[in-house]
Amino acid sequence: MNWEIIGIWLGAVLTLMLYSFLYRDNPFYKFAEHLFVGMSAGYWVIYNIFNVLKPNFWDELTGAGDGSPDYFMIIPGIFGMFMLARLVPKIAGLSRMALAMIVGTGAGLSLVSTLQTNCLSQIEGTIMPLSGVGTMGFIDNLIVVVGVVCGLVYFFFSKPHEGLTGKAAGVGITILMVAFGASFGYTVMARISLLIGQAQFLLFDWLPTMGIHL
Amino acid sequence: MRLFLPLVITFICGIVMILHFFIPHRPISTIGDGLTDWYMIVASAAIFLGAANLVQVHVHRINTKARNWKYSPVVLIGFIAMMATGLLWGVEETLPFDYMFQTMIVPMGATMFSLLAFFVASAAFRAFRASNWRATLLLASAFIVMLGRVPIGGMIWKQIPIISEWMMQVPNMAGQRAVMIGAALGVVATSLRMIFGIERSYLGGAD
Amino acid sequence: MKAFLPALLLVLMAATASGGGFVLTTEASDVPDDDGGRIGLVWTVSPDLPVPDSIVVERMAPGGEWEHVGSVAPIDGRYTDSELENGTVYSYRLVPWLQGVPGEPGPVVSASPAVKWLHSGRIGMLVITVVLCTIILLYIEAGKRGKDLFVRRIAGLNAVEDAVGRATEMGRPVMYIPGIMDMDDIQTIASMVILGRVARKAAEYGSSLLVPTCRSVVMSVSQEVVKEAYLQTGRPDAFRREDITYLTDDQFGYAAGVDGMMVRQRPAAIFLLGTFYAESLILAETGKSVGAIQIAGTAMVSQIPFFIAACDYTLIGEELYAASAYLSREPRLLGSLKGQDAAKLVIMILIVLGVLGATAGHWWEPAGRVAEFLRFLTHVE
Amino acid sequence: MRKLLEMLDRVDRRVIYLLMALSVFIPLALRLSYPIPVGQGPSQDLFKAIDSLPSGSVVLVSYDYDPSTMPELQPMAVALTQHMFTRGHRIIAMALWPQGASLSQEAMSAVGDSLGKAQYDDWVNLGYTVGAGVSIVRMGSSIRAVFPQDRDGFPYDSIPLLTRVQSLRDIDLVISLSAGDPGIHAWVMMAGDRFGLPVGGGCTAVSAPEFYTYLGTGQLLGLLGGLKGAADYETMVREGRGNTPAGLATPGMAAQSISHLVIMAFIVIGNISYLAVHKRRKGAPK
Repeated sequence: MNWEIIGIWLGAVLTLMLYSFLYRDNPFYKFAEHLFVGMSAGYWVIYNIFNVLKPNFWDELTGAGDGSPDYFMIIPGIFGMFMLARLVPKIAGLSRMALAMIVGTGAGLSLVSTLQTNCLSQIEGTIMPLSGVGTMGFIDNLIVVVGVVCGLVYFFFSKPHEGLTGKAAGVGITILMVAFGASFGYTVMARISLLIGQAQFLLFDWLPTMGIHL
Repeated sequence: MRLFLPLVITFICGIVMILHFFIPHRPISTIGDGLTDWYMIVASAAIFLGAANLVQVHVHRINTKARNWKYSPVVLIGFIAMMATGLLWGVEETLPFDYMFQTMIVPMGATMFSLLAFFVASAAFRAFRASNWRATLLLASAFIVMLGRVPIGGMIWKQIPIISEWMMQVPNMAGQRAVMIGAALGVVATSLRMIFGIERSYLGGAD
Repeated sequence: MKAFLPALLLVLMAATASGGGFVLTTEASDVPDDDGGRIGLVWTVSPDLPVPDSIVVERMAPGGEWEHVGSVAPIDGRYTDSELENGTVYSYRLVPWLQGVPGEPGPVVSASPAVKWLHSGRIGMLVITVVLCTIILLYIEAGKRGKDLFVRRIAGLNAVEDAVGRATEMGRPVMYIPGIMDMDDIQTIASMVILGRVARKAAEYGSSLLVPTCRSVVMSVSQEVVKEAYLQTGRPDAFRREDITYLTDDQFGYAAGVDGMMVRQRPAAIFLLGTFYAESLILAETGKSVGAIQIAGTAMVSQIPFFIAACDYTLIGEELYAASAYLSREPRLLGSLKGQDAAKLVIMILIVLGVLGATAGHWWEPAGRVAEFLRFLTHVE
Repeated sequence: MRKLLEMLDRVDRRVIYLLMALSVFIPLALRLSYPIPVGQGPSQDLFKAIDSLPSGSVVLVSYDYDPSTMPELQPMAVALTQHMFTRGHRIIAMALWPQGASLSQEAMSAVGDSLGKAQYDDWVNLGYTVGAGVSIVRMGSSIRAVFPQDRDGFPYDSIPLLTRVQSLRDIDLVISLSAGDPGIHAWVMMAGDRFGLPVGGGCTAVSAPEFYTYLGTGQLLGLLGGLKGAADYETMVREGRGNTPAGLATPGMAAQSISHLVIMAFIVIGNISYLAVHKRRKGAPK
């Protein structure tokens, strides 16, 4: 038995089953779709056990890692159990505790990190001179500065878009449209790349197993 | 009252993480580190919750003979097969778990994603309309970038890749940055509301 | 014999190098802005001598003898010693080893670890954080006290009611997709607020509401939110928990699942509000193909073009957050939105002042200093 | 003519799907290829950054993607690994996405074997961690706390490569190969801005545009955007090294060219037929 060829066929058949959705929704697609959902869930659980739960929780708690049990680990253990309490309707309310911890930690962390990375650093990067940078530099910097400021005006909600505010917001949305266009152009490429990847698999891995070499 | 304790937990965790950024001194540093250790474990419990839910949902579907219930065993079989091979033999290369990952999950995942190429084509034909001058602008800038990213663009006109890169680095960056700053303030405000217990929807039910 | 050669080599190393042995200079210093107990060592090595196998870091024990604290690859050029006593002076030297034989130690250096109460590179940010947070909290407080707060019209939001109404007329369900991220994601939270409003409308009109979720926690929260909405409209009997389902954490498994649901159940109105990635186009395109009115909103810039293309209304970026305030008319949310606007104004002023300063600084130096100061204020380490 | 346009307006989407498929399959099957000119740009910045690190540097590569975006990101992973190994760097791989843990193993062991690099001395695969940004912050004080063992269960302390690597401060460069979130955002925020590490990245073409803001401020020192970025990098790695095997991304670029043209044609035709039909409907009496 050649496991490699079986593997290629497995992959190719599943690929074609999923592509059949393009014709219309059908049992083959549904089969593959459901199989995919189940298998990926299984993968996640296994990796979670082996890569997170065992080393970071169980080994720490029992001291299997470095020999000294860390009894504080009981606390996240309990919170983890709280999280699972959702499965039992009677005590489902306990999961709020676990959720509160996750959300609180996440909120605190993202408040400072987002402010630093996506706000202050961006302001710092936008404070640039319009003089002494040459003609091209002047145009570039001017577009960036005007674009950022007017874009922010567009996202200003306390004032109706009239008069000067409206004009600035208009400039803002224009720059945003150019950015979205660039983003779209870039994205199209991403999507096609993925199809190319699968096409290569079918053409250069699968067809040769049937003796067809392109 | 049922929300009091969760709100206190949110507040403490949030404040600790903020202080952790500014104050490198103990005990903030040790508490912050401890909290991040715990976070990983509680967050991973959520994955189990997800899996348990999945099983629950599909068993329920089979029991009630809900629509399309015949596919639910497929989900369960896929799930159990991955679980069993992983638990029995481990996840190292060339073992059954890895084999199933490479030969089944990889192609299925890639195919699911590559369907996007077709949807993009369809959207290009049906949805991307130059209905006003702004949409036209969106399309024009998309065209330039699309051409600039492939070898054929440079073959048509040498300047296209350069213009395309300029578009990315100047107007695109300005637009992206405006959105980014605005969104960052949204994050700051929402985080604040959560930490101070003003925003409670994530605990289910406003008050 | 085997040990002889390397020993000879090391002797040669010591003899030929003008500045001593393999390690030319060493510097020890406190690791800045940490919780103390750490000393960083950096060194330079002789470019002329053969590279030894490793460099052993030695620290002087209280008794005066050298003890081994770690060994590193010679090329690394730095080492951090940790778990030290703050305020105590520690001395170090580096010894190159070649095939089990030590060479001539580098110079002896000393430093003492210190602890900081405040990270020195983050003071500017601390000031700005406090200012911005105070502004936002003050506005929220003002909102709570019932101050009337204006919010400009947001296109797309007025369509929510029509969309739900249309679904009812057609006898088809409404589908609400809260994105694929978890409950700790801000956009998901904003989405939950909007879900509450949509659920209320659905309850009023009596149309069924499907909420497929990608995260189990989001599922539970959605159930609570929708249940609450049905309770508030006085129709708790119409709430169907099984319509709010968890599909899978996997992005494309989820997209495939939702796609299937769309094709089979043919919703007449679809809301896509939250954090979306590549699945946005699949969802929006399939939604369009089943003829649903689609209202989308996300702060994920890369997905916005697709929503603009395939949906009837799109909330761009921050408009999603604003939507939750606008729809609920909840004073605290409105206040928060006002606070954000004020913060935005501060930022715009910072940028404009900075740019003017930097530009004028070319001719008039004090103006340049204003820009410098603003850059310093917004710079974080 | 108008009839034709109306027909086009109602054309079955499956026809469009078929044309799309042909525009990809045919150039691939015919093995069309165009030379890839590598200009100045974020790809080259990343290449230079890695090239200028002293030999023996420790680079952390985070595999923040899964099979669905492999066609774009796996070629980057392979080309980057080849480049880093030939420059004598050591690689620590990890993953913020569960499935990334298997993909990294595949890339590293294949390239490592062919270049004679040993696991645990020259590279190590730490595997997956949950918690994303929170975990990265923890790694800032201790990597061991997040990964007490590697993917295959070897204790952290027993791995030679990791003996001197305690926290992120001991890493010389971070590269995140990112298909979304968590990914480059988290690394720039936590590792880059918070701990001052240089961060580079490779991402799907979808997310590339927003990272230009980080490139503009220097928060990101280089970026490979999509298949084009991967092909650029492969070209640069191959330059001057004739014996390096052909990359995975380069052959796809011809198909990419053709299908881009087809998509543009779709947009143009779609708009013409829409305008024609739309105008007529507008004029028609109700």
